[in-house]
Amino acid sequence: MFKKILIANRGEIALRVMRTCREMNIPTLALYEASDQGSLHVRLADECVLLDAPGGFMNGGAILDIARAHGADALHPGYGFLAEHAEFCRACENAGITFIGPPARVMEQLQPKIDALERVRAAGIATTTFSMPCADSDAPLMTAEANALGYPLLVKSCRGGRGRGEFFVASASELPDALARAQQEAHAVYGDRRVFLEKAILPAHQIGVQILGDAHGNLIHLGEREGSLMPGTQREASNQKLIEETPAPSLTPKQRARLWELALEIARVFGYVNAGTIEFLMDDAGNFYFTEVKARIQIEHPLTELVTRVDLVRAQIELAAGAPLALKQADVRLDGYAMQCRINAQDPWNQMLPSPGYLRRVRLPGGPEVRIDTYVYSGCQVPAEYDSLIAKLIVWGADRAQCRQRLERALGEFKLIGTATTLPLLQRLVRDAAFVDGTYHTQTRVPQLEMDAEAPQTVRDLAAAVALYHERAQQPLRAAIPTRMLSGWHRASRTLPE
Amino acid sequence: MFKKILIANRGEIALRVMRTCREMNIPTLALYEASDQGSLHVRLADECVLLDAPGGFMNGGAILDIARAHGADALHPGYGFLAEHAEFCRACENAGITFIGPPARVMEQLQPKIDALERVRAAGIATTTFSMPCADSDAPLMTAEANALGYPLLVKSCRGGRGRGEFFVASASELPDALARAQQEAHAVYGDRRVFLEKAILPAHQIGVQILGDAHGNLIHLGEREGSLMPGTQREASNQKLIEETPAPSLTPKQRARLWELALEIARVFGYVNAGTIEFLMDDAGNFYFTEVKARIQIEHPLTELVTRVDLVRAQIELAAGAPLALKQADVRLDGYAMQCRINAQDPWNQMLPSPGYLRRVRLPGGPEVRIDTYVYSGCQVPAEYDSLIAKLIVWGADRAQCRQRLERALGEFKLIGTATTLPLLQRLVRDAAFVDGTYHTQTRVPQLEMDAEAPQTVRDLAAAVALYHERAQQPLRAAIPTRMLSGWHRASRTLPE
Amino acid sequence: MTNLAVTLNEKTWYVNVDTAPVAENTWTLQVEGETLNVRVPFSNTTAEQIEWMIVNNHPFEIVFDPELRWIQTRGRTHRVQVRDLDVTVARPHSRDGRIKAPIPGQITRVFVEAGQTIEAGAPIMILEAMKMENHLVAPVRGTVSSVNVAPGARVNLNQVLAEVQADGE
Amino acid sequence: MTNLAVTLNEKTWYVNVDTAPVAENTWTLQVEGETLNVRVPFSNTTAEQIEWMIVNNHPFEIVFDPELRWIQTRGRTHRVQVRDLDVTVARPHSRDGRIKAPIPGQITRVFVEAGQTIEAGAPIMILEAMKMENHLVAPVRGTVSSVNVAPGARVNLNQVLAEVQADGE
Repeated sequence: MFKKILIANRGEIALRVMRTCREMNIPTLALYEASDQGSLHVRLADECVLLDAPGGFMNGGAILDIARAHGADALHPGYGFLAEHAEFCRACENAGITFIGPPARVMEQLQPKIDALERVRAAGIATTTFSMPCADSDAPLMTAEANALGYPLLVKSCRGGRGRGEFFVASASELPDALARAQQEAHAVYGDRRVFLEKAILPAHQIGVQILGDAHGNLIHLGEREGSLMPGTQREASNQKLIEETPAPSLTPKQRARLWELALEIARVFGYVNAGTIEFLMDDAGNFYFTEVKARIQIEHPLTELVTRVDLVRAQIELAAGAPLALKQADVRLDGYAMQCRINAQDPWNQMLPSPGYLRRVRLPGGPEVRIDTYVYSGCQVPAEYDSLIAKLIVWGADRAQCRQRLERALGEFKLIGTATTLPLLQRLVRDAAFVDGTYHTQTRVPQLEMDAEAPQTVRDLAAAVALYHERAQQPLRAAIPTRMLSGWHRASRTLPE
Repeated sequence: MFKKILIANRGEIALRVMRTCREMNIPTLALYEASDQGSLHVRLADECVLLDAPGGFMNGGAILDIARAHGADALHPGYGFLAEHAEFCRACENAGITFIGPPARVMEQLQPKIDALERVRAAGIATTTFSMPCADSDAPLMTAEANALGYPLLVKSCRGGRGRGEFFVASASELPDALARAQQEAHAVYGDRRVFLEKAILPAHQIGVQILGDAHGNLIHLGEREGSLMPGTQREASNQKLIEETPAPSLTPKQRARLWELALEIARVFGYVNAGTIEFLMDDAGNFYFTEVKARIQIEHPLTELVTRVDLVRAQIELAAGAPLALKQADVRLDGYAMQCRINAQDPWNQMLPSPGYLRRVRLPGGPEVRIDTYVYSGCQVPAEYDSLIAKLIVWGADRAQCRQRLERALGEFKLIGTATTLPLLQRLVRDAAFVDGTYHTQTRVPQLEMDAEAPQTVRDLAAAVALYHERAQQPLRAAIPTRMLSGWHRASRTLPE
Repeated sequence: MTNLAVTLNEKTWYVNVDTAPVAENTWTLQVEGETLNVRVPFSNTTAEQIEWMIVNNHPFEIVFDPELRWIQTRGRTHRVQVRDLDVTVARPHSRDGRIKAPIPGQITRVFVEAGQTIEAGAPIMILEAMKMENHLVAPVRGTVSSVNVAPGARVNLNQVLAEVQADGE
Repeated sequence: MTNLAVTLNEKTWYVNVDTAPVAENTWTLQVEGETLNVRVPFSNTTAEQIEWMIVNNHPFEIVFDPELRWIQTRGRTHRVQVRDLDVTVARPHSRDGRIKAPIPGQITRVFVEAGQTIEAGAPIMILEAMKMENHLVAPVRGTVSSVNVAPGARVNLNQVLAEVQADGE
């Protein structure tokens, strides 16, 4: 097994990887930038190095130098950053440092997204309908391609991933601006301006199948995950999943079996090794369209861990070390239901504005079948430099109703005071009819935060509480800490013009 | 189902019950005494009532009055307090309030411990060897009984439970004092001075089998739990379990099957209904001796919940409502391994002295297969009026080695600052050879807290950290909060003469 | 005694609050004729540190918006308005035309130039932070009087990025 | 510059600490010829609030006993002793014969009477708190000079419960 694993990531996923490393007795080397020094992934590592290089976690060269200088023989990229960067993966292999993920030969097949789509199509499996790629000068060509595909459509980066550089286009008049913005963002994020068009499927279900493959030709799946609930409209850039679950509520048993089979077929097309997710869209008629392979651990991977009780990070490490799969397909038991909420430091009361700052109080839910993956704690800073995911809440239930009730119960126990978070939105969402019934899809609108009905007596009691709060707030401060001073600049986010 | 459940308990178990009630959509009514108003079980309840009666949670009459006044139609006693009080159980039944636990007719058979032992023996099942009961005046008789049983032996309350009123007697000279103390404590705790003698089995394994029975004659078991690791010597009164696990590492598969069978036989002797634990001692030769039936939810019940994924509190509620068992024996799957640590507010550096007070920082472990049951949070009070259990850490693993590694990993993430806790002792214990190998028994001594070996470089780094801490402590305080002021009187526990 | 009008879920409650506690941590309020006892933890807690209250026998974990525009409890959110009936002057609603950075971050796009007339709600610029784009829009209809930043600029909290002079001012 | 002798795991390290930080949150220390950089979070943190340090590239979450008798890190506990080499007078070790209540609680049993002679370690009384019995024992061999409480008494922290006059005093 490895002597030392460098974790080329931060926040909850760095901690997630570290936990498994500790359970495997493998020392970890953490990286941090100055604003992030108080993060748990630093405090709990065996070693930590200040990453003081331009581009930070995107600077593969600097990170490889640190790995070499500190004797790491393997590297876990987490998700985002360099996780799906084929050139970096190849550079690790050349440096003799094991990249914990698929080998470079697999990454290099998957990174050009159009090639990957074409190969799957050639294997006789339906994919989304897509155009030629487009660099800056091809704008007139793209108009023709767009007309051929028909509207609405999506502009996507040829490198893709993480929903960035992806724009929704309802009609021809929106195309030029969307192309320009997509190219600009694709360049900024991936260093590659090329984009392509994809016919939108509306409404759809977004479903991924978790697979594990070893270097000895063994390949299994561990069921699917559905992530069709998103906060905004398709036209908004921040189209992140809010709640994910397994099994996918939209599938019949027959569809589910077919989906698993398709995923394994697609993985075989690329000779896939290590953990990955084969992503599909399903339309209203129940047709599946392959969209992409996520060649990394996903944010929602704990769902699969809860229903299979397989540690996917341990599997990644073992498979990267060349071990054969520990499980056969028949050993995989999919037991019960799991749901995950993403808690982001964003203000649902104010256009989902980022809300970094000082978290005065953190109280996590507990009790049966509740799992939390987070890097925050009472008295920590949420840095403004990284994405807004601060915690994941994942629960298990014997049936979907119990699972949802448990999710609602656990959200009610969660306490985060100091920065605005998406908790109020999630609490509203888990009580929404489309979620309760499991009938949601990608076009389901997230309910607005607004007044909630309560029993009249409760409202009266709350009015009393508000009055007392108001009264106390008028009194001179008595305690030593002016909380308002500590709570950071996020408070001012309200001044955003409406 | 019930309209409202009164929870006649506090702390982590009150919260545990509340969580299931919320998942079942049953409103809860919490009780609290003034020192405990900030406890989570109060904050998260639907309703709460100040319990301002002599005896507090032992005052069944006052509690029944509150239940009636606030429309509760059921009552959950948790563990301790009134949980195994047959008269209270009968009073609930008479008041038309469902006692969530076994019915009074079962409790009344179990409460007289000697009668219960005799009935099991009469059914042809081995029990521990015991004496006649003894009230104050029977001391000379007890000496004769003791000589007949032989030393070492235990003096136990005839009402028993919770390890209270239980004293170890190594030889005849210790008997009078032990009898006096046991009677005094039994009277104080149970209102009944009677005690009896039991032949000690040394070394032994303390193993309980979880059972569930319904009112329709169905009875199943959910595997066993072993709790043989205790902090002190047998002669110490505070003989609480520190770490428990399932499956019991001391059992062969054949012994295990026999134990389960015995447990079901014993439950049938009493026509047992609801959740309960049949407790045994196993001697070195592998013989089982029945000791008692714990007619309540146990502190270590989450172990069983982790390997079976059955919510035992939900089962208690459903069974108390008269529902038939939701599971057949063949449906019960015992999957993997689970371990639980009890974290107490006691000072392992100072004779395990109680250490209530202000908890400035609480940070809970997280990640895969880690469960926490606790009532504490950053900025809470640990009241001096109740027992010292403040948190339970329970982990699951696919095999025993992974489970233990995960326990060690999770203990390392736990942070409790403000009061002394047993965390350092637990961290030491989980690395102890007898625990790692699973070869411990009731006579295994808990290792002393002392210097721990570390790599020389680590020691040097720590010396630097200590030097800097010392240097900073010399400087005038700069922050607004004088932590020492907030941290409560527990600090002074060091002045105890050695 | 303070007299307040508390509007919650579109219903207004008139509340009288005793200024001093009746017992340690306990206050008495009159809400439309009924007397309620409210327990608040630790008498030396500032309003912002209050995390829960017990109103008669009902415990509430409450998150109070520090400006009391909303409260949250038991997974539900309620809009709130409080008016002190003994104070007759309402605070003026400040609404100038300065576009300030609501968060620190980087300007990625600028859509307007000085001198241009724009509608209320028209896009002014994009500010990126936490890997997200935040669209800043015109608060009023009027004329852009200044644009102080260019794409790529790193900006601080509350930095004035542009100004719009409202029509008719 | 402060010169300290830090004894940890029975080995003594001589450490020189620069009194001022070399950079924000960063101090430099010399430990037996080697220079170590130590990062401590937030420069305005009091010693008691320090929860972690980074020594060169090694992060430590440390719980410091406020009196620096021990520290805990990574699940291990270490006994500690610190001596300031520039301070020559050691603090006297206070060890009088007064038995004070180490915690508030209730006296359940008293084993001694005034005038009785006892050995060091002999039981004096039992104090109950958190449902546990705590045995208070004689700190020195000597004569019980007073017993101030009876069984059933509720006692406060640090209340003097009894006194033992040491032999030869």
